[in-house]
Amino acid sequence: MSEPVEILKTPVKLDYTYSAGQSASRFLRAMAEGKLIGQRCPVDGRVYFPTRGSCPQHGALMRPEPVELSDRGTVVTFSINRVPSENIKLDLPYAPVQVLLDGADTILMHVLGECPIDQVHMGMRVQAVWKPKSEWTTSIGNIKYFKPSGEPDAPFDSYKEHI
Amino acid sequence: MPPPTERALTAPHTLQYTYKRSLGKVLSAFFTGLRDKKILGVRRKDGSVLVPPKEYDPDTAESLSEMVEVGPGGVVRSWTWVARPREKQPLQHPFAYALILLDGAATPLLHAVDAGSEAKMKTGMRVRARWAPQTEGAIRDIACFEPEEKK
Amino acid sequence: MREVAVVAFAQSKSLRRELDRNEVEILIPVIGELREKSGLATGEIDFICSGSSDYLAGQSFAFVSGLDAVGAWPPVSESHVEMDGAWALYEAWVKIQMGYADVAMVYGFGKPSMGDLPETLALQLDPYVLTPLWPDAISIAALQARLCIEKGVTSERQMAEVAARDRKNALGNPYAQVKGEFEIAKLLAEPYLASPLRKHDCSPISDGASAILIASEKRAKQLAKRPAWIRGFTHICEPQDLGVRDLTRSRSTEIAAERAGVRKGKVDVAEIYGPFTHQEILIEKALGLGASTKVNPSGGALAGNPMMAAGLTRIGEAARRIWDGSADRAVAHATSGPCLQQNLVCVLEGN
Amino acid sequence: MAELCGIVGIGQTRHQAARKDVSMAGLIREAAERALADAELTWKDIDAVVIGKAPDMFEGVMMPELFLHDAIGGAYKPMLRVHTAGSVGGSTGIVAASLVQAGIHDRVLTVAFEKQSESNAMWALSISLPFSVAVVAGAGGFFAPLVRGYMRRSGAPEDTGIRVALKDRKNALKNPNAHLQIPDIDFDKIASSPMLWDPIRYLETCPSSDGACAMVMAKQALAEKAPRKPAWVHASEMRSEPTMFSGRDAVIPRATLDNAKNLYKKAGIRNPRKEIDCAEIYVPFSWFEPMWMEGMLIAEKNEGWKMTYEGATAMDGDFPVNMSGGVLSSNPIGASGLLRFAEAAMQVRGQAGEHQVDGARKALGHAYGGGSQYFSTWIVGSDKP
Repeated sequence: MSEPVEILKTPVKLDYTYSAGQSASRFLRAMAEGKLIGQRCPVDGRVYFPTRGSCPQHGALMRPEPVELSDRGTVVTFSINRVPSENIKLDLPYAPVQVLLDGADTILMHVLGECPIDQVHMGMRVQAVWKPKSEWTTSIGNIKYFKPSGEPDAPFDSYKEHI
Repeated sequence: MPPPTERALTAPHTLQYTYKRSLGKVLSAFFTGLRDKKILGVRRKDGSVLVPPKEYDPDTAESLSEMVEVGPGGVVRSWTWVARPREKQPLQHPFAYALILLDGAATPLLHAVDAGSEAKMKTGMRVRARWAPQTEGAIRDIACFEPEEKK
Repeated sequence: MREVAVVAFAQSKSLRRELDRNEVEILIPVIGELREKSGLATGEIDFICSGSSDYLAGQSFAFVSGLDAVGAWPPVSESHVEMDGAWALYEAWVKIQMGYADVAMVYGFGKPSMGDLPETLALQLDPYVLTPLWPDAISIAALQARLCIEKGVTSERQMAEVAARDRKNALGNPYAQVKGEFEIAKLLAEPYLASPLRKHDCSPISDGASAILIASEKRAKQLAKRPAWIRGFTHICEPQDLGVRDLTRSRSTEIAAERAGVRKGKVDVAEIYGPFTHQEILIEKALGLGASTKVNPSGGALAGNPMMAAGLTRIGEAARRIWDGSADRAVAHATSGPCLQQNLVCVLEGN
Repeated sequence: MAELCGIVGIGQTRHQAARKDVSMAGLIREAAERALADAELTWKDIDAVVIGKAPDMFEGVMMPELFLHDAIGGAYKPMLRVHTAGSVGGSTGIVAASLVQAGIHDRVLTVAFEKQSESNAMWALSISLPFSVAVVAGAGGFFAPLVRGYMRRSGAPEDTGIRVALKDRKNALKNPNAHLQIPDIDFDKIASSPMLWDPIRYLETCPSSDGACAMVMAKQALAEKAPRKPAWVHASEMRSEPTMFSGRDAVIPRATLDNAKNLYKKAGIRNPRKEIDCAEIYVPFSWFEPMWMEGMLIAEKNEGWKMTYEGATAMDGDFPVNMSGGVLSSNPIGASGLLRFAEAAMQVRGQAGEHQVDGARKALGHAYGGGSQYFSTWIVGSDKP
């Protein structure tokens, strides 16, 4: 007799059709054209990017008018990731950054490039590095990464409410 | 809210993982039995045999542990016909899912019956386990059940 | 027990495939309508509870984005059950009973069309011995239906009559997905989907959401002209294993109905969550309803079955009949799990 | 409140990376049987069961409570399944207590669990959706920037996190159920452990565990007759806010502050640092101890780290925190919150063994989840409220 069976392997594979929804689709389509489109909250007028269609704070649908944003911004906070993950295809270590785009009132989670890992810091000014236009799709991934823009650091008070 | 004015972007999304399930004593005995081409149930306090077995009595939560061999033949208690099997289902040609009360068991087991056609399915019919060519310790070691030859 | 009543209800249309809106975009107008009807701001709601399922959404923590539709600011006292919204309502009712809250909002939402629902539901079964066989939800229900028919509990004709009745009732329901007048003979001439079930025996796959507001006595009287008082509210769960249950009756509903006091008075209206026709018949029997009860005036789940909201919707539809005076006493039912595994019964009264 | 709620039975499993010796049912039964034994009750004595766990993708079963509830005596009884992200264990305890406090049930059994070894937690927590680009991996990737934000705002010394980890890992050595037991743990070992999500080091993070926790709760008349001293629920509170909005303080969110204020008000506590004897706080990454000391209004703003630094949160300090070793030492996600609540109750029942705080009569149990947006807490005491 061989050993008893102690572990059962059960594969689970489920296929879904995911929908980005109305507002996010508008923003993603703009991404495909190299534009960063935010939307304003109808209650306090703050600009959300990326937008998911509603202001989570007020539970209200965003104003429909698009607000075009700059692809420059400020690193609000960051970390340095040294953990491999199946979901992420980046060389380790790399710096995930939370970027406050100029003109936006919310942060965008992205990664930093062209910057030695020990020089990443809060308040750093950055600009987007885009993939070649031929590779653009309806994805925030059209921005390959952000890189230091060389501008002087933003003062802490200018971004501290976004941490 | 106005109805959607433009089509939303959609994309395929797949959730895929092969889970590794630890079994504990009773399920381990059940799956080891299947690998060795035996179907085991577990005896309840009243003497009746629960199939498939559990380490506890579903009605009272009392611990159970005494394994008892049942089947491999049994009686169809209920069934339904799957005319267009899905990719993950046990057989890729039309078959029946059935609740099968195995000989010696007090509770029926759900499995597939390869009857050829819906007309051949009948509540009360006798069926018998057909083993997979390779058994590894899984419920699909029983490839399916098939109608028992009349003697 | 404190007196608690259902005071407002809103729902989305049940749609076969709501591709163009995500869950939050479906929920916002529903919650907005509820606010409008009640005149309440988020800050006036003491407790919020929701029901949804990660596997329907195909992602972990899917309910978190649901909160975006609420406007949870200032922060709210809030909870979530991985269950139909009817059980979220139960949790909210408990919070009012214990004196923690006076006004509570509940919502349920689901977009089962994103996946293959009958197959997804195979993941609800025993993961060791059943899921690896991938029996779809329709096949599982069909095994139960045959047992019921062969035991004489119901018949294919009676099942078709239930389908025809519900879908005729649904003609008056603007939110319903499947409605119309159907001839029994024609229905019975249709081929089996999974014998003995035909297409008309199965509820549709629906995307949608619903939301309800409940309140304690004083607040309820301010918020509704004729509040729908919750006079019995309970739920019971059976073991899941199909082999250890008597599938030809719904024992858990019988127990819940007894505890909720369904038979203490005449039932004018019953809203039953029967995902399949034979299950609706089993629930009618378990609730002990007579000929004087109007069953599923909304059309029930056979007319629209937005998973995770459909049970909550039954309570809202029953409450509506109390508000408009067409019923003095109504019973709402919700179910979850394979073959009516878990059942909830809510008794509503106008007086 | 219609009824007082007493905790009359507590049980938990031995937590470890993979409990290969048990099935899912076996895991929850182990905790539930211990809780029943503690209360000297049987399955029949239970009126309802409340089950909590984090996302279903961990175990790959949709609503697993449906196939599991009868394993803990739930057949033909009411059953509820709670899921509020990382705070779920706490929320589960609160729902169970509510059923007693509302006067609906006499005795309720609650079990929270996670069997993370069935899959991979990092995978289940970071499932990529179409149109998005994953930039952070797992919870550590999400919380590391918040920790950096806290360090910047508070000016806390950089080794604060190491000190928290050292304390919790030493406490875990006194807890036979704790998953991570590192006998030769010291400051240097933590300081030199690899940076995973800078500024979070490997030994400053929680493990991935299999485990379950169970409690039996009873109404006053029954709790008074229980064989062992009950822990009385003085107050419980929950607060949630959205994951992200403009200007949100994600470091010390308003939801935690509002939660704390309301909890203390209900429990009649004016000075939490003085009136609470010890606390089990949800700290999955060491820096969250000082953050939640502020978030729970136990320390002044930007001064939470001082409590750690001065040893106030150590076993012999004036406000011991995570005597059990905390989430840093055992993390079956769905159960982690209920374990905090249960450990708080064990302290006021005087049953915490080696990690008992002498004379603890009032304790705080705390859990949080999502993007630092769900909070659930309770205060339990040796005396009736």
